[in-house]
Amino acid sequence: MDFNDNPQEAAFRAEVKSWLAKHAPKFAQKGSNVRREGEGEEDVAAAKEWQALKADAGYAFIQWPKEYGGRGSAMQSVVYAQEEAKYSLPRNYFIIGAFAGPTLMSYATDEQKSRFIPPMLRGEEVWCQLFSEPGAGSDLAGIRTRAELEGDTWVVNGQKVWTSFAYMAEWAILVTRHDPTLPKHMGLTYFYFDMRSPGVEVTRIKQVSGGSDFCEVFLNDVRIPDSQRLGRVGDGWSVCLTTLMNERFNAGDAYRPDANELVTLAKRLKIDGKPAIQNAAIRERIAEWHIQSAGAKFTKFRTLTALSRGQTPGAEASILKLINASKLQDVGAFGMDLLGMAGILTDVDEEDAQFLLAYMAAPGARIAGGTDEILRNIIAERVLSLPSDIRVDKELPFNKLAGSAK
Amino acid sequence: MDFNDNPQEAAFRAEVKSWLAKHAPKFAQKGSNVRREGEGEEDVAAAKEWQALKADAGYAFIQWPKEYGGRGSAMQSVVYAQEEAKYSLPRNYFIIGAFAGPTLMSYATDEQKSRFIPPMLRGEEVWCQLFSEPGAGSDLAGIRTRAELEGDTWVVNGQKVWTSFAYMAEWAILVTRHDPTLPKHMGLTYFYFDMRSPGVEVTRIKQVSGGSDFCEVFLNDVRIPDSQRLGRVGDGWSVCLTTLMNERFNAGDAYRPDANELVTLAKRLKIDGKPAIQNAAIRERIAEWHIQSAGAKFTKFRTLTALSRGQTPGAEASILKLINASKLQDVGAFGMDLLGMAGILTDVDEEDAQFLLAYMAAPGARIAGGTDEILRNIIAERVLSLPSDIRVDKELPFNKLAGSAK
Amino acid sequence: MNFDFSEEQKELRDHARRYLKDRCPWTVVRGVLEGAAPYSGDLWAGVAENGWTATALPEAYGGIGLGYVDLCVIAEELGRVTAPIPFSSTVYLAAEALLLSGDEANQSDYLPKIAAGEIIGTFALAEGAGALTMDNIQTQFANNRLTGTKIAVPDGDTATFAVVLAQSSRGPSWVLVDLTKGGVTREAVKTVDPTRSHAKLTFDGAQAEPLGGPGKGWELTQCLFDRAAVLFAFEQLGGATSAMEMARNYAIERYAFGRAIGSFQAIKHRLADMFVKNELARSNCYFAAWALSTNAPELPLAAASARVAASDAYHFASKENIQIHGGMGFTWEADCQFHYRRSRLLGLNLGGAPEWKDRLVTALEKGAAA
Amino acid sequence: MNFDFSEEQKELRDHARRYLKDRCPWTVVRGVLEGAAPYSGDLWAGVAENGWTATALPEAYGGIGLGYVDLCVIAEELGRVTAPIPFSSTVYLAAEALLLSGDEANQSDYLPKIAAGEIIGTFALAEGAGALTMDNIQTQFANNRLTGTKIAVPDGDTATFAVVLAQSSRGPSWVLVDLTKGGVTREAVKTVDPTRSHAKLTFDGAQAEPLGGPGKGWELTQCLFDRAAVLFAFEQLGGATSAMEMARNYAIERYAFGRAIGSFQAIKHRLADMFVKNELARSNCYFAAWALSTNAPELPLAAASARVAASDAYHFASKENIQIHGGMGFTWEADCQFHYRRSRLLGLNLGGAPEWKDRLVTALEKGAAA
Repeated sequence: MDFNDNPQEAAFRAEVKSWLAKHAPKFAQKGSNVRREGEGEEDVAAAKEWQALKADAGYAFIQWPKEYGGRGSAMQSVVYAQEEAKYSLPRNYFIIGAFAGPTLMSYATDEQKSRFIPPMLRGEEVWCQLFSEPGAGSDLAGIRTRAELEGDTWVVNGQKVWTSFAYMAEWAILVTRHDPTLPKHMGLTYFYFDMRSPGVEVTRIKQVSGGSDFCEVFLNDVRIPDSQRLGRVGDGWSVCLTTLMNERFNAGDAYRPDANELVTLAKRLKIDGKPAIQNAAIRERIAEWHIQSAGAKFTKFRTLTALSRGQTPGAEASILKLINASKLQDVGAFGMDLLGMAGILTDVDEEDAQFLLAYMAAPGARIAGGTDEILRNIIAERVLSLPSDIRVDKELPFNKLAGSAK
Repeated sequence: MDFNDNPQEAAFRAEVKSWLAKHAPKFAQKGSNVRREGEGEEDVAAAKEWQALKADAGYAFIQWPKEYGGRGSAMQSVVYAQEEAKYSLPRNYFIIGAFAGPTLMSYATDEQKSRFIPPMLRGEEVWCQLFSEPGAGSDLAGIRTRAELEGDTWVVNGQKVWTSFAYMAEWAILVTRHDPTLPKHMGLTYFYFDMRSPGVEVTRIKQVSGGSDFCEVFLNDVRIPDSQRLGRVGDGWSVCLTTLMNERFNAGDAYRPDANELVTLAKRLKIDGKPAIQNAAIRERIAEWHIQSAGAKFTKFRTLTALSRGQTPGAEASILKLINASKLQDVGAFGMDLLGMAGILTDVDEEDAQFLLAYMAAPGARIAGGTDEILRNIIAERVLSLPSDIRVDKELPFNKLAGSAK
Repeated sequence: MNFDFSEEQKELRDHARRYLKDRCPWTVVRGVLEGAAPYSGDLWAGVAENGWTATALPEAYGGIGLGYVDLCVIAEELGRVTAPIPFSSTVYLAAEALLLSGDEANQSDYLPKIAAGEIIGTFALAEGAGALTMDNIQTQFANNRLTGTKIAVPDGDTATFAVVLAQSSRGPSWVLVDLTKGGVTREAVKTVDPTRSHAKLTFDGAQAEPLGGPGKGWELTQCLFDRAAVLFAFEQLGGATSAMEMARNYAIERYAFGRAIGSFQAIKHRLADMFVKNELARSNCYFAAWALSTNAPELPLAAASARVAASDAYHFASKENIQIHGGMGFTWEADCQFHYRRSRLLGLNLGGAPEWKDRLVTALEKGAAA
Repeated sequence: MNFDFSEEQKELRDHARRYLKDRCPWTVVRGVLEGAAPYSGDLWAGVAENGWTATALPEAYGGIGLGYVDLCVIAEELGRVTAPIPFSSTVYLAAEALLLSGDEANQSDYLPKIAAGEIIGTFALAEGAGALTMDNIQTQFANNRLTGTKIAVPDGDTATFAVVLAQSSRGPSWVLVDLTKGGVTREAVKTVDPTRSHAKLTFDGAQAEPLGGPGKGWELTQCLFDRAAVLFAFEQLGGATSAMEMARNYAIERYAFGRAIGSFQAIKHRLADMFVKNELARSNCYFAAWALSTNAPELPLAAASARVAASDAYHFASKENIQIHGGMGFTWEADCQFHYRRSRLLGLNLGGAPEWKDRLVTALEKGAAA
């Protein structure tokens, strides 16, 4: 039991380190625990340049198969990510491409693949994912966006939501309902299409935290050629699962502030004239959050060990997100409590403000990418093989389901 | 807003106080927070004598209608209980009678009522309640004890469990399944019968806490005349609900140890040479449990106010039991933690031992009389009017239900 | 047993609820969140017109002769709608400070104007991160001049006067400052809840006068906070109840997997837990209202218990309300944010939960010793 | 990255699991619960025969040359079945104390017998309620005589020898006592978990010899507890995993309302929470195993983290296991009680959670300062 790379990993890490040392500093920005607002056009331009450089060196989407420009290695992808994380590089606008790519690889024609995969890899075209809807979040199969076939063209109407980077994306993957009289999971059909098509309208969604990373996308009589359908008519659900399978791969990093930031704060503050770090109540909380943080960190190491041994990781990503999001909320609120009446202030040093910012960001973290409740279901059903919830929506025609008319 | 009796309550309280002052001391025992074991025959004899005395004075089952020897007043019943609780009196073996009585009042013949109600009131006959089964606890309607009609006699076979006082009861109320081919709630029929009948076998159940207040009751070809049926054949479920409605009336008293006992302990123990009560972590826990205890106490006062104003209380009893049982477990474990390595010891002064005893008793408290999970369902459905769980067991014949064959 | 509001108080509550439903829908709160005004002038005027600012004030000073339990009733209703007005600073803090001070001249000057809703007052305590102690007060009072900085002062930007805790040669003392006069700089500051305005106050030899006796400032502040904690707790209770109702209503309306999400135990049991916390908080609040209205010796314990219970209940309800609403609940357009912001603000305005848990146990120790 | 047991260690684990499934079913544990024997003699003999008591001991003293990670593997398996044997007192405490002491004469005397499973040893610390401190040790050592009382000593009734922390003229010191000789009174005591025996030891001028240097007893005890905490944590982890599996299996088998109770979110989400706690504990334990086996400077932090995480996970799993079993789980006949009892025992044997959380943060402060 140790923390060392195996020889192949060590060699790859050395290669990556030296490549990054040469190329990354030019792109690295001043780092910050906290991202307060959106990003500008310079950031996008820099990100595209960086992605192209990575693609040329074979570091863009390392987990992709070699024939598409990757290296076919989950473990190498992790090693690269660990090393890249040591630099504060421009934001990754190409993350959706990383999931959409494998879907195209499985379902698109050779011609389509050679048209779209290379610019996806190089960041020349940004993709977005039109899945969730106002009425279908956790229950993705409940989407209502209609696709109706007219000749060899589908006419699409509906509203999508929680779409990252839609405001800048050139292309999109999309799931629609082609037949509401079929049972829920059987009436879905999947496409890719050009976001610059007539009838596409994008609005950024402002969140309580002040951020607006997500968009709403309205589709009004958007016309999509049948040749851009991925999978058969009615197979949309299983194509979705292909995309989501690739998404789950991303195990969340620990959020900050965490136990360590509370130690720093408690050393600085005083309670009744003594350093707050001597206060037993504060110490207990720090201890409780530390075992979560350390547990999460070493759980990741266990996952990496499994990857390194060629095994498939389990539900670790669900565990980590579940605990990290709630911890962020709790640590944020607790840090504010320690600051006392000053805890309400926004425009103060980042050392103090980080707790309020965490408190305001955390509700989103508990929801986006799988709510706490969905994650517990995943853990219970996939790891512990407990029975699924009673399903009342599997067999009825979609348009006869309770709530589906809303 | 005050804590005063209204004039009628004050008058009744004075009357009760003076009656108790005259009669109770003779029956009062040395009190103890903790009941470690079962009770002997002297206790039973004293309890019967005390119950008869109360019945003569109109204090036995005050909430019963006047015509049956009560006073028809929930509020007076509470006032009496408050005053009686100031004495440590022999155990109340007659509690089941208090629930069974109203069921007989609703469903029995006049002759049966005059035969059974008076001795029930006076504690001359002890009753027990044969409802739960090994396979049917929270889901009471899932019982399997069979009743089959032969001429005008029902032959009953099955196993009941969690029956208080069955080992000493003369009579029982009983719910059975007369037809397993009917849907679950429709195949039930309700009886009363003589526990001294042939084929009745009672075993006391030993619990993890060491107590054995509950019994298992095996029924082998027990013969019950059809005249002892309460309600129509197939109406057993609604007769059960009558009984349970009366049971819910009992709002649980706070369990001990609680926040106050922790204050006492923490004043006595030292941590790093200073009284443990100065330790902030201990103070936080005490504060958190105090708001629960105080909240529970004043919630009871609000319930009593509603009763006093002639209103029907809501789900308060469920709230109190839910928080008290978990608090008992948490306070027990925490007190043991404070005692440190000595916390494991059983045969020590009650001041120290009470935490271990609480820890060992608490799992039962979280289950008996409605599990935590059932109580949350009750609160959610009855108070907040949230939808019930999806039911898969309402319409199918009982013997076709998953799990019903086990 | 008579442990509930009276019929008259219930009528007052129903009236207040109807009034606020009409005059303080979420759009009014959102107007303050997104706009430049420090508070809703219309609502503040309406509240004064209703006499709510005069509820518990003595009739001699323009009060309307109701009691503190009635003020608790009002507080709960204001808390339900997260009313964006300087009510708590003016009524729970400034007016109560004047009453506690025993200073009849200042009472005669200020209380009638507060009763009439003509002025805003506040109380200034915090000077930096962490809890203030008797020994580390930096703001100095000498020769009727005040010098120093107070931060996160509620409505410090709009108040006419402030009661300020300052260090003096006689020890910690209260002083009264007219904030509209010279030597006072006020700077509005951003907080977790922009629907209630706060300011940093800098005093540079500002004219001030002693209030409540020299060297009495620390004990007076503890008394004031015990009293204010009860009224804050009722605002928190109202907020917690409203957040629970929002979540409950959404759980019934919103469908997923073909059923109302309120039929999933993960949701319904969390709502049950909210209800339990809210009911326990309510019961603690009622006891505190009784203690406040009767000046009972139990007030310190009752006030701390109400504050700890109500802070916890509101925090839980406001965060789980967003969670139950899902992604939509986290958007700027949704109204869930008002409770999420306000619960944190009220939970910190009088100092955080750790401080109040400590106060609670101090009171409990005294009780156990007695 | 290689943060897992090796193939050989996994084989050891599988072998130990099969062996204990066969030799330590619940009936064996129940035999000790209900019988007069202080431990299961058969199992203890079998464990020794397997060489488990020799796992981490040096080969020079009859050890079998495996390491501490292997001993952690064994500990987890013993914890799964709540093995009713004096393994932890003898192997994690007495043997480790001898190794830490550097006393070669006593090592040569005792370690080979421990390796062979011929004797039971223990460590005696507690003297009363609450945590012992350097200053309040009452047991006195002078002129090679020991006087005082130690309570709740694991296997104190059957051990051949004990390492005892006592006060001496040179400060707190370890001494080694032969418990079979004069001046020692042992009294078996009842505890929360009768499947592991404990005793009160009274020394009345008992012959004893210093161990590990005069005045070093306190620091040695801290080192010993860091090491033992890791091994205890693996027992707790094994217990937590087993309790979760019991609950999970019951939730699938047991039907109510026409469905497996494991299909209700109240149950399935609680099982998910158990799994999460157990996995976090497991990850902390692995780190601690690495730190123990490499004598890493991170050991104090890693050991405290593993202990706090595993104590919490086992407590949660053992109590919710009963809850998920319902009334049947609370009967004496059910096997749920073994984990409910053992989780509390292991959580207290080295001192309670508050002490260990404090140790954890002390280590964290040092790390943050470095």
